[in-house]
Parts: sequence; C-alpha cells; structure tokens
Amino acid sequence: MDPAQTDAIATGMIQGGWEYVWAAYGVSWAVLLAFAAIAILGATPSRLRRTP
Amino acid sequence: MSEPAPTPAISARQLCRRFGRRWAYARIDLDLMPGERLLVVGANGSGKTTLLRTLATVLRPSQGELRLFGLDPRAHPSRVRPRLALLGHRLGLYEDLSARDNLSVVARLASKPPPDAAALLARVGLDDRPDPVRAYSAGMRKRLQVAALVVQEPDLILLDEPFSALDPAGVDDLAALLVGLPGALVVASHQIARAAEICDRALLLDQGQQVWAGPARQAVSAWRQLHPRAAAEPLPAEGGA
Amino acid sequence: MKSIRWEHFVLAFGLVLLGVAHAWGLFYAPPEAMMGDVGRILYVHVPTAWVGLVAYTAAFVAAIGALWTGRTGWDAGIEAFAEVGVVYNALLLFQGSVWARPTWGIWWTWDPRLTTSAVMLLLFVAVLVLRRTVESPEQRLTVSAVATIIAWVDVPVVYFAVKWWRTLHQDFSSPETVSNTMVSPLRLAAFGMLFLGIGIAALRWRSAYVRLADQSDAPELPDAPAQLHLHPDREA
Amino acid sequence: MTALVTVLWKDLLIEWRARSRAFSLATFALTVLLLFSFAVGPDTATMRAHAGAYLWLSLLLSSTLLLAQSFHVEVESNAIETVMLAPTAPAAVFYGKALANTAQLVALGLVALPATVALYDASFREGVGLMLPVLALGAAGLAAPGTLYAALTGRMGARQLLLPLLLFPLVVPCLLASVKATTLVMLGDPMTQLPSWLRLLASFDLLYWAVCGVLFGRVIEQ
Repeated sequence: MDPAQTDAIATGMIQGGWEYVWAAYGVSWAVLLAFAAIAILGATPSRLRRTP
Repeated sequence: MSEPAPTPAISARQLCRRFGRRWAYARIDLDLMPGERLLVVGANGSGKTTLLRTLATVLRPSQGELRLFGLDPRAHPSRVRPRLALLGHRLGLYEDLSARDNLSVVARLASKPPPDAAALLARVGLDDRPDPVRAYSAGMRKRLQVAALVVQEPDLILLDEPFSALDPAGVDDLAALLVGLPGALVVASHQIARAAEICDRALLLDQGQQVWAGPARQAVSAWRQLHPRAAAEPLPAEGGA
Repeated sequence: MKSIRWEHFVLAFGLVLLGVAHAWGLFYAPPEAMMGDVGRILYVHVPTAWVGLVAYTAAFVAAIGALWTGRTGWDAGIEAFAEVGVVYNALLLFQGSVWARPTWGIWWTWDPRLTTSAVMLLLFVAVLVLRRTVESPEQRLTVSAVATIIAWVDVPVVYFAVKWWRTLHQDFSSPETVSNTMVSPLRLAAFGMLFLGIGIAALRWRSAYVRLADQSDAPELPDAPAQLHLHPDREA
Repeated sequence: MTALVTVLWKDLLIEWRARSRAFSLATFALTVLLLFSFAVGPDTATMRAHAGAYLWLSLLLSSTLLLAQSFHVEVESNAIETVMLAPTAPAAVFYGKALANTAQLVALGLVALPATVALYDASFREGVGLMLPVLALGAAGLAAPGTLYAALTGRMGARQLLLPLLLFPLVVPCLLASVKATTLVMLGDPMTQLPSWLRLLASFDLLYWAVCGVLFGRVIEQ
C-alpha cells in the first residue's frame, strides 16, 4: 500500500466509489444532451413557422 | 331628456373583443343616453352575450374605447360598477340560499338598504319560501334574477335574454316591470317583437358586427331581411324559447 | 429563414465548457479530502443546483412581466425557464441521492437542501401541469404566472422551515467545504452549465412563443360589413 | 372593510344553510383520523407520539374539499360575477373568503381534536388552551394559499386533482410547523421551542395573506 493511500485511510477518506461518480455524470450528461436535442429539434425553422 | 347634455350611460368606440384568435364582436360604436332603451338583435353566436358582458365590465374589451357614465371602467371600477347590473344566462346567485337570503346578500354587496323581500318577491311573482333556490325551475330563477336586479337600483341595466324560460304571463309582468324602471336599458333578445315594444332603438348584429341600426319598431323587418329564411317561418319570439 | 441561431452557439459553448470542466474535475483535480473520488460529483452537482435556481428565478421574473404586461413573450418565458428549472432540479435530486449513498450511507435524508429541492420540484412541476390544463391563452398566462410567483416565494420558506426542523436532530457534515484546487473546475463547470441552460431556455422560449402566439395573437379584424337598407314597405 | 365583512357573513351564511355538507366534511376528517390508526397502529406509544401529525394530515386532506367547495358555490351559478360587479375590491373578497375558510378549518380542528384525544390517547402537557393559537395559525396558513388556488382552479375541469397538486407542496412549511407545534403542546415542551414554531407559522401566514391578497384580483378577473 502506498503511503498516500494509508494516509487517506487514516484520515477517514472514503475509498473508491467511482461507480457513483460515473452514474451521476452519465445520467446528467445523458439527460442534458437529450434536453438540448429536444430544444434544438423543437426550434427548427419548420417548427418555428407560424400558421397563417 | 330635458337636462342639458347629460353624460351618456354608454359610449363605445370601435369596441372589439376576441377569444384567442376568434373575434366575438368587432367595431362596435354605441351611444346610450340615460333613460334610453336599446334592443340588440342577432342570431346565436353573433356576439350579443359577449357585448353585453363587456358593457357590464365582466369582460375587458380587446380593443377600442369604452366609457360608462363618462368614466373608463378599468380605471374606476368602484365608481362604475355600483351603477350597473347584468341579468345573464346563469343565475348569478347562490344555490344554497333561499330567495330572501339571496336578495339580502345582493343588497349588502351593493351597499343598498335591506330590501322588503316579501313585497319584492311578490312583485316578480315568487313566493317567499325558505327553501334554497337550487330547487327552482328555470322560470322562477329568471324571476329571482329580476328581483335581484331591482334591489341593485342600477342606472344601467343589461339584460341578456330576459324573456327566455318565462311563461307568457311572466313575459308581460317583466315587460311591465322593466318599463317602470328608471335608468338606461340594453336588452339582447330573440323575442324581437316583444322586446321591441319596450325599447326605443335597436341594432342588429351579424357575426359580431353591426349591420343595421334604427328605431326599435323596425327591428323585426331588419331581422327578416338579414335572415330571409326566417321570414317564412314564425319569428323566434313566437316560437318561444 | 436561418437555421443556425445564436442559441445554438451558446448551447454548444456551454457543452464544451462543461466538458472541459468535467474532464478537469474527473481526471486532473485531486480527490476531495474527506470524500475521496466520490467528492468529484461536486463538479456536476453544485452547478446544477446553481443554474436550476437561476432558471426558477428567471421564471419568476417572467411571471411578474407576464402579469404586468399580459404579453405572450413573458408567458413563453415562464414556460421555458420553468422547464429548464424542472429538468435541472430533477437531475439535482438524482445526483444528490447518488452522492448521499457512499458518503452518508443512505439514498435520502431530510436535509434542508435536499428536502427543499424536492418540494421545489413538485411546486414547479405543478406549474407546468397547470399550463397544460388551461385552454384559454389569457387564463393560462394569469394562472401560471400566479402559480410561479407563489412557488418561487415558497422556496426560501421551505428551506428555513426544514432547516429549523432539522437543527433539533443530528446534522450531516455538509459538502460545502471547497478547497482551492477545486474552485477553478467548479467555476468553469458552473459557467458551462449556465450557458447550456441559457441556450436551451432560449430555444424552448422560441418554440413556446410560436405555439402560444399562434393561439393568442390578434388576428386581422374582419372587413366592415355592408349595412342593411330596409325597404320602406317592410317597415312595421 | 364593510365589503370584507359582507363576504365573510355571506360565506358563513351559505355554510350554515348547507350545514349537512359541513357535517359530511367533519365525518370525512374523522374517518381519515380513524384510518391513520389502522394504518399505523396498534402501538399506542407510536400513535401518541404522532397524534399531532395525524390531526394535521386529516385537516389538510379535508381542507382541499372545503376549499374547493367554498369556490364551487361561487362558480356553480356564476354568483362570483355578481360579487365582482358589486363595488367590492377583489382584496376584500379574498380576505372575506379566506377568513371564512379559516374559521371553518378551525371549527373542523375543534371537532377533530377530541377525536385525536380519544383515538390516540393524546394529552396536552402544555395545556389544551395553547391548541387554539396553533389551530388558528395553522388553519390560516392553509386557508390563504388554499383560497387563492381554489379560485384559480375553480373554473377548470380537473380542479379536484389540481388543487391538491398545487396546494400540498406549497404548504409544506405550514404543515411542518403546525405538526411540530401541536406535538410540543401534546407531549410537553421542556426546551421552550413552541414560540419559535408559532413565529414561523405567523410569518408564513403573514407572507401568504399578503401575497395572495395582491394576486387574487388577477385570478378572478377574466
């Protein structure tokens, strides 16, 4: 075990947990990209044409 | 009409109202002096009700200028509204209260003295009963509405189909009662001949616009000319509503 | 009709900024002192919270403008900003839950911020539902503006009420302590999220505006009709 | 001011004339209270500890019926139009109706309170008299936004669904403070926390009685 990691355990730092990080980032990016896509597709020139 | 240049009760210039993208009525010019009685005639959906509701300040006009008693009703609602009363299609009163209770609610809301309910109800042909008006028939409701109108002592009376649902005797009673009331009057009615008897002037609406204005006694002719098909048939008035 | 608008650039710029900030936060920034690598959720969580609140506040401003002027532009603003706020808010709750699990050992806790964001989400979802329910354009404007104002005013009240409620119980250590090495990627991510939000909101505003104006713009007045002339013999 | 009193008097008169409805409402509140004891019971200690929560949830659920009804009487035959055309400021109509609703909610609370005592073995360590300000402040907190939202949803088709959807998240702070205050009155308040909860309730009331009074005019104008 390298000294830095022993240090980390001694100070009570939480180890690992990358799966939570990936879940948070993955879902956030997916939702934001989907939302952006919906926004873009909902405002294409043909959608923005006013019905006379 | 002897007073010098009285303020008109209604003065409307190019009045228009729309719901969404549909014009309910448009370009209405209208002047009504105190004591004058105007008949508004038009087919179903011609904008009569919307026009009356605008004149009653229930609805805002979408365009145009409206002055009631010389005032902008939007700017001075508390000075305009006490002086007018609307008899609409719907009761406008509380279903859970008796006729007498309703009249005293109306009087208190209008800051008028408590009415002699028994006499007033007798005048419109209703019994002074303690049961709620929920059980009333359409004709009894109309009579109660008229009583509520009298309680408010308005200077401008707006009547939307006052004769519908009334029996012939009720129509006669109401007409007699209306003639006796002071104040300006606007009546929208399909019973043209009957309503014309109590009015001075008339205007004819077609699809929200005025197509004719003249003396009330010519209203029937104007209606027949606009709707020639109706000429062969009995007038809606005779058909009864 | 041009197909590329300024909103597209703002949106793309926001995405690039956010991508850079997140790459920085995930791969170059040091792990957080207490929470280790899990602490990296901060770079997506905190900007989401900030921009979500900004969007709600913008919806509130639009609501005041809508009530004041009655104009469709403000009305569309309520819809666009409330939508952005709701999406960010939902993400916020998800990220918070995912973060709470490894740090506090639970998915959910009645922490003031967590609780407030849940209530906030319900409040603004109700506004959007209300908008779908009302048919008449004028009524929809009034009703959703009023609901938006009330909802926005409620947010701080909920926060303080829950905070007060919680102080009588144990409190969790807050992930608020941000060290210097984290500030730069966090700030960058916040700006990226903000630009992304602005771009999306502007596009949503455009489509909402067109749809609402279609329903509520004044159509041409009909032509004045010909007046009737009664035949003298027809007179009564 | 006269207009406010007139509206208040009129609303209470209607409820008095239609008191069979008030009776069903009270029965509903009691039924909800009873249901909680089935859902949570039969542990007496737990139920006693949470008696305040059950009381307020029962009041909250009943309040949506009461509030919707208070505006239904206005719109069912368009009486609201007569009220609007009377020379009454919309604010007077709002405060009159909100006061009437507060009074009815307090009355409902006074009916539910003995039932809470009976069902959950609740006692009032701080004195039952303190329940009155708690009930009044809590009821006022439900009534102000409730009256506004009842007016707002009153003409809509899905009002039974929309009113709670809008109202419930909004009154979270009010519910929280009312339950806390009630629980303190019931179980004792050794650390004198009650005044701060009452203050929170009072601030909530003040805020929403002011904001809703301003917005009400816009909601009922067409």
